[in-house]
Amino acid sequence: MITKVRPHLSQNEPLLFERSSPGKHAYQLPELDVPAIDPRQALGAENVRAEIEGFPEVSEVEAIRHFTRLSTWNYAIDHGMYPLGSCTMKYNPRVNELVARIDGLAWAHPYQPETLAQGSMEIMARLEAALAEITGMDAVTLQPAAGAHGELTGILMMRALLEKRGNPRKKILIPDSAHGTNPASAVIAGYAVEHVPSNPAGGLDVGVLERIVDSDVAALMVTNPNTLGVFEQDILRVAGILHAKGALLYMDGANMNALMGIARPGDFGVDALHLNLHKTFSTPHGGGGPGAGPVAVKKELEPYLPVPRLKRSGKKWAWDYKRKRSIGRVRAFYGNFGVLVRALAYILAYGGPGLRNVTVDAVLNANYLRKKLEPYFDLPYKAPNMHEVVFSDERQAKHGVRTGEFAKRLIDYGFHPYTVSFPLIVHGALMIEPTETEGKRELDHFIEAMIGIAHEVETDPQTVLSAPHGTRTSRVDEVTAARKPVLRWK
Amino acid sequence: MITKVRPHLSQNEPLLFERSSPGKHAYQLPELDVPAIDPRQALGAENVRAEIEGFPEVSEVEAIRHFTRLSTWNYAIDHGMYPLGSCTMKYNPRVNELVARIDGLAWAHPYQPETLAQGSMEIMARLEAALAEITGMDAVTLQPAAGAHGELTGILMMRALLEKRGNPRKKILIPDSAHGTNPASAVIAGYAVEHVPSNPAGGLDVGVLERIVDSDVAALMVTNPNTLGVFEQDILRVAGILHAKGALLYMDGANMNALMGIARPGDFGVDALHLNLHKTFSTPHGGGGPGAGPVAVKKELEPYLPVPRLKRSGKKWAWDYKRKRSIGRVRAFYGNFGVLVRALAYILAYGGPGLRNVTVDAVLNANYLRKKLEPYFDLPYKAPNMHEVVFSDERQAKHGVRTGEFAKRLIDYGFHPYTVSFPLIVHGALMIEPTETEGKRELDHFIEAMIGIAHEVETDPQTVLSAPHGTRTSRVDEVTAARKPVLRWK
Amino acid sequence: MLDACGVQSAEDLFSHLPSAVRLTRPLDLPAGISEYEIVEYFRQRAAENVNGHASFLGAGVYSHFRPVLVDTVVARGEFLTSYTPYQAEISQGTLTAIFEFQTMICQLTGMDVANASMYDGSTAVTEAAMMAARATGKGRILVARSLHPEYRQVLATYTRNQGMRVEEFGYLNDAGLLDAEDLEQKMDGLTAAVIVQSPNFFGLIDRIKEAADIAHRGGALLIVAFTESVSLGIIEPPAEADIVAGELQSFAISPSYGGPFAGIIATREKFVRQMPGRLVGQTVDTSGNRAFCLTLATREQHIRREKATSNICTNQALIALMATVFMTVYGKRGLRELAEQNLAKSHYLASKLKPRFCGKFFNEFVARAPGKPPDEINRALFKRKIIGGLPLGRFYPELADSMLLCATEMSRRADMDAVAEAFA
Amino acid sequence: MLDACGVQSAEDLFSHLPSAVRLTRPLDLPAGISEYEIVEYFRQRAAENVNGHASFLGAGVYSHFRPVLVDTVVARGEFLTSYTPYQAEISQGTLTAIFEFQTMICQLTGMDVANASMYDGSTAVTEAAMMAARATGKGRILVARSLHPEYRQVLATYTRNQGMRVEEFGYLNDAGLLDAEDLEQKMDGLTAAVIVQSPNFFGLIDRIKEAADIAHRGGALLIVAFTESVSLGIIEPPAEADIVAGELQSFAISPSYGGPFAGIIATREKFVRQMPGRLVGQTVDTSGNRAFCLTLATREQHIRREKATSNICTNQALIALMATVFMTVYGKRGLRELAEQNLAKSHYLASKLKPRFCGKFFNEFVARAPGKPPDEINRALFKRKIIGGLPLGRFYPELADSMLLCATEMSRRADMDAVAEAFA
Ligand SMILES: Cc1ncc(COP(=O)(O)O)c(C=O)c1O
Ligand SMILES: Cc1ncc(COP(=O)(O)O)c(C=O)c1O
Repeated sequence: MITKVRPHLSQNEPLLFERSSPGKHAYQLPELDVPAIDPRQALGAENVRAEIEGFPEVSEVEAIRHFTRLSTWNYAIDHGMYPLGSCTMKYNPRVNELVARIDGLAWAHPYQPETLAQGSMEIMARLEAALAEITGMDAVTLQPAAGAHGELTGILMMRALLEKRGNPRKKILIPDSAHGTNPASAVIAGYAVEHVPSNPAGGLDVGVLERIVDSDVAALMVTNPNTLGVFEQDILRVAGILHAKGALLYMDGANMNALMGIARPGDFGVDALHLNLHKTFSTPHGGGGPGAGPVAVKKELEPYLPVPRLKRSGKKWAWDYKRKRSIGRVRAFYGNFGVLVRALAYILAYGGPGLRNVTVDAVLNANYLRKKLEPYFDLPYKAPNMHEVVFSDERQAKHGVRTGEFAKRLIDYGFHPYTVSFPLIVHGALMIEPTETEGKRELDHFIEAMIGIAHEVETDPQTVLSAPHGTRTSRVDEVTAARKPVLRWK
Repeated sequence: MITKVRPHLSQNEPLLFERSSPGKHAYQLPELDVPAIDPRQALGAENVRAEIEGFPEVSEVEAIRHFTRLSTWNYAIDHGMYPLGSCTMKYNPRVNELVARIDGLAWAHPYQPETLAQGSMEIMARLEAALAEITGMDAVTLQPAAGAHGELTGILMMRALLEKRGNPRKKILIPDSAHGTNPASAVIAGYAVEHVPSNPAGGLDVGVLERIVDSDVAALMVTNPNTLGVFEQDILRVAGILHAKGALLYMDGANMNALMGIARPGDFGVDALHLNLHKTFSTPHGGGGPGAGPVAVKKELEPYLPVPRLKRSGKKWAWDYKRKRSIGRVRAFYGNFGVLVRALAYILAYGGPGLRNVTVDAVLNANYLRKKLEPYFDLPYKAPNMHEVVFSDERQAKHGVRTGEFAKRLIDYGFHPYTVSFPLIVHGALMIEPTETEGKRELDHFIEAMIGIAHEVETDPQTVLSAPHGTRTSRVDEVTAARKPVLRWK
Repeated sequence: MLDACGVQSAEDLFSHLPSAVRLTRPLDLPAGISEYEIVEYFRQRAAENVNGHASFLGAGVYSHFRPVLVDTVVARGEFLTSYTPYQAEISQGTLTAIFEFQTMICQLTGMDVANASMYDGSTAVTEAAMMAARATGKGRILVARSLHPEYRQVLATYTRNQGMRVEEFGYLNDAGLLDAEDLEQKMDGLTAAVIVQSPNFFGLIDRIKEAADIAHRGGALLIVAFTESVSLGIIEPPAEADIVAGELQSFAISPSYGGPFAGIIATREKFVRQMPGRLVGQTVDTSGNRAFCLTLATREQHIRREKATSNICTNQALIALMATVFMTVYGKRGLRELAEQNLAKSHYLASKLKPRFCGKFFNEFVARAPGKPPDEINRALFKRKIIGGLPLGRFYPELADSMLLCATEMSRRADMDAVAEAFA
Repeated sequence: MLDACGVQSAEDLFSHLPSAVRLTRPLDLPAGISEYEIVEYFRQRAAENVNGHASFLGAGVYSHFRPVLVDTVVARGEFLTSYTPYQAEISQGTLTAIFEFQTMICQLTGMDVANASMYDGSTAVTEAAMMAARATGKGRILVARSLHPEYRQVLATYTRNQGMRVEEFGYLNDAGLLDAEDLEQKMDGLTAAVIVQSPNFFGLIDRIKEAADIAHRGGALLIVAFTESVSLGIIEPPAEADIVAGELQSFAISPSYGGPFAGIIATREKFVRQMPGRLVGQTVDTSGNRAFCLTLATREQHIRREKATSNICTNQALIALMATVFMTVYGKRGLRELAEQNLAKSHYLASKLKPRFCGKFFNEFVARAPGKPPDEINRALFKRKIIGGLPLGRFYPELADSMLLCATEMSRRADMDAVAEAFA
């Protein structure tokens, strides 16, 4: 029985372009306090455009209704559990939104003189220090805009270090369970990618690793806990193997929510890692971004960090651009500052003990789900799990229901689905990450839903296969979308 | 065919008390910077309460989800047209919300010294002046918190004036089409109420009035345009009749949206009127309030305005408490200041010409609806209408469908219903006020819906009678609610 | 649209108005300005107010932290831009929240029922008096001088023409609590209600039980008023009251120069049909699902007109929602802790001054400095970016040498020390 | 829950971790603080920045009015707290808005397709260069020195290890526009793309047509970059470009010390499969209703991994939504009027100074005052609560005597007059 949701009316809404009527507008500008000027004269007639064909023309109330109506078609963390594995969909505290909008911060121009930006710089310095402490690393750059951006930054630094040592080497090792950004980032840094098969327990195969790490290997990119939610037990040996061969250990820190206050990458041999502030540190996903992907490194890599670096000069902060060995910039200005503000607010709110509790609760929640769901779903890897758990659809597939279809039925039960079909090493994966945000009640609802659907799969697979039934938009035809792409309104 | 809405899933949510678990909380206080103190000692043990039984205990994410989920069960202006007659449900500009929250305004304490509150006082002075100009009156008090509160204030002032003239008199005349607050307010001011029947055109019957106005009559409370949306054509004669007999003319200004820049109560004989800033001047209704009900008066009534009054003293504003003839206070402090800020913001945004356009558009919209709907609905009063139009359900009633049921079916078509069963002089009223906010597209949708339902009434009345069908909550049993009142959770 | 209306121009829609009533000139108001200019205008006005000072003003309006969630919730268009929930099927959000609000007010006050809000504390107390008059069929009201002075003024304005008589009784010069003897003496069989505030205007926990005894013995109802709702987190609820009426501004409502706030009336079950204002009740829908709706509307003006229990229509719904969110965020434990912090702060401050009265107080108290008039102290404080207390001479000539000081969880120790210095 | 997990305490859930990796001390971070203290902390930091000054800084980050609706929309939890819209059936709000965004970017730029956002303008331009390299199978990039210097730095960082070669071509000393001769000379058959910014870093409308001619003749693509998106309201879109890449910060995104902003890439239909980043496409659901979903994912890293067109995953969706709301609020007429106001302001300011270059400019231009170094001028302005322009010596040694000044609709005449005085 579905007890978590009921159908209710939601407003339809055409596209802005369909809603437009000539002459409508939602803006008013102050009167000009200087003489108006003829654009054709100022710019040259050939440089002045005709009106923007098709651009919207709506009133203010039409605009607010348009976006309000659209918004009601979305599911969100504010509606309920969002158990997307690997995405760490936790609650986004609203005070963070408030502080990021304080005038003196929101209106700070990146080129205002350093003496006039000390508050912003202090915020960044404090965040750098906090992240260094949490990860056990020596230095942090806040410049990267997201996790993938951080990966690239990290690998570029490693390359620079290896170059400095005489040879950038040729390849990056990446476990077959890794996120797609890892290989994609490695390639931009000029490396070939070699995939490393996982061992039967789902972890790094140290034996294999020992064999393949040679002087061509620049680094291994490991995710820890890995994408099965399993802590890499042999991580110290792994680091040892790499370091012995002059290679480096990069960690994808997307799963840092499992480790805060428990274990620090800097203490288990990691040379560089990125964090996803939009996962572990609660900054909102916003329908896909923005995020921030700071990179924390060991001392040896510090000279290679992107410019500029924060530097203490007397009692003031300054930007240091004169860093010969730096890999350069990975983006304009200093990073997604507004996101950094939110992440620091989160760290301040929880503090050291609080962050550890976050991790403990996240791991407890994931283990609770695992225990409750294990009787109903195939668990291909049985190692103790940390913050997430990955089942396979093996049992359900026997009834013709695959993970993707099962996921759609979860929508009818009032939940956002788990992550589907990732990691690739699990055939038909159901990757579930509850985060610490969820209380027992919401978890129990979720368990009920999962079990309920598992039962439906056996008794009434058709209902599951044709889900969702309760949404204003039924199953979306993604195949047609890709075959005949319509990417804009015309 | 219903084209405006589609069903979509909405989250269920228990009451806070059902959601609570011991120990959960969503707050954190700063650490005390003074010694803690034993309450039993400070207050006496007998004055210290036991824990608040049943009070909520939820986490921050549970709190935000609770209210977010609840909110999704509401219809709102931000979702679509809200054609409640007499309520003037217009768009609430969001800049008004922003300015009302500016720290220096939002944190101003009513007792902070006048020299430290000049900004707040200037805002009030400017609003008073603007409302005086819009209404054509001589002085304005901003103290009343809502329309009914303004009515009481106005009638109390009239009483004080009449007392001063020697006789407060006994009764207030109120047309049978008037809003319920009018008689209720008159009674608190110590008057008997005499209802005046409307003439067949729905207006004031001057003949009757001439007959019944005598030296017992303190005032007439007229709504203009009246609740049929009809301008009182004889208003000047009406004022003349009253004034000739030493009585006064009070106007319920709830329908001022029909008159801005077109006609001013001060110019047609009104001695006092209230305005509903939450109607004409766009401050949000917020699910029932807050509002503000300023009262504008002619010079003669000015001495009776509530204390304190704004007074210019040198270059500063001051509060004048020494007004012998004042009726006193009608509430603590100076009024719903935050609402006043929003109303002034609205007036500044539109300016003189803009407010007139508001009225013209509001009247045009109402006339458009009337013309389009007249073929399908009985229009008991045919006089030209201003900002709203009132049909009766006579034709639909023949098929067993009354206005209240018809209204419920509108919900299925994606609209908030019109005002049901008011004014009382129309049997089975459908009172429709579109306001200037609505564009032709939304109006046409509404017309389509009304006609569609009118058709259903003839072909399939059962569907109408059992509406709404698309909402998460079907028809609510109001009878049981009143018969066995359950007014709190236990 | 003009075509459909059969007119050439929208102006024609006004052609039926008598020309004598028409405004023949434009309104004398400047042209509209842009959003940016509006914000600038109000920013400038805000700058003309005091900004960034510490303040020890209370006296009915208190400075408390406002949890961010409060504005987050009320900013949602679904709450902000909806009307009174007459159409229950598309208003369950508002209705459910009000039902929760009513419940929490009952839990806080110890009453059986609470309404959906009144304009503010002053009108709530006044309407409570009118309600008592209806319930008892009597017209005399005995009100404590330690009820907020502006509340007493409102009571006077409202009751003046309703055949009601309001008389005041005093407070004890030493304790600041109600003068039971004076009350006892003034009590008579025509008295509909006794009104007492607790904590009273001087911040003191007043003698509710004694007032109740006296009132009830005389056949009158006891109305207990409050202006500082945070006190309900720690102070024994007025179980002996027949009606509780008060102000919720302390529950996350910004001072906003005096409004909008939210008043409430709570009472015993037996008086529910005498209550003013809206009530939400629980019921079911046709599918049997729990649902809520406005109820007992036969008390209200839109049904009963001149026989209604009150003229109130628009109330303070959104403010009540803010209070609801506040109560939810703090919850059982938090409201207590908040009250305890207020207690600690005010007692820290008081320990450095000389409270004028010996009664027990919550977060406000009266103080004086021999030889230093309140205005002088406040002037000295203002130089240190502090707004002092409220000089009481304005409301109580006999206390012209005193001021009312309030300390809340927002008061900083350093500022309190500065106040102590100014008094020294 | 512990019981269900078969553990005594949650700590046991970590007992399988090798003890050598365990952190055996608490994190060296202070205990958590309250919401109120958090707000205070950031208020204090904000106060350490400059506040309330007029500013003539542009150079890639512009001060424009931010319509209130923008924050109203993005504050809605439904947009703020949702993930990437992979599950289309419960993400139609985000998907529809992105589809509208893509459309408006196409309308503005004159391109056929636009993606759902890149990190910022600098990475968008860089990814455009990589995209051109893929599309042409060549590795050389010719970039104008008048492209934002920090964008050029990012381009250098990204391309260094991909077998790409970046070379710069100059600008004309008098006009400030691209030096077509220099470009022509450097052009060769190995060149994948020519990158030109317009308005260029000096604020000048650059010679897109000439650049296109040269690029296309050499078999290279033309990438047109922009940093000031408001200019698109009035300036002829770069129809000759093969790829347009830029920054939308001007569309209601606060400067926020440099981010988060939103970059975009728009291009011709034929290059769509080479595009980086997410794309939303139109389709239908099983009931035949129009619906939207993420599409052409085979370009992306989660499907193609090391063969993807980019490593980008998380993008700047909410910022793109802000830009979408901005474009909706201003609309066809408003964006034009806004651009005209910028034009009027910058030309008013320029009329009082001596622009260094003779090219046509939008809302920025380079100026110098003989004998007065930029820093001296800025120091004088700061005394008048004005932040002057960006001294250019840092990026262009040959322009060490000049600064880049930006005037927008927010610039007040009086402040511009003050700048003129400081230059005089
Ligand atoms: C394990 C892992 N690595 C890397 C990433 C990429 O991070 P981002 O999306 O911030 O670029 C993700 C995000 O989904 C992830 O889950
Ligand atoms: C005609 C009329 N008069 C008076 C009122 C009462 O105003 P308020 O609700 O602001 O007290 C209303 C409000 O509904 C009304 O429509």
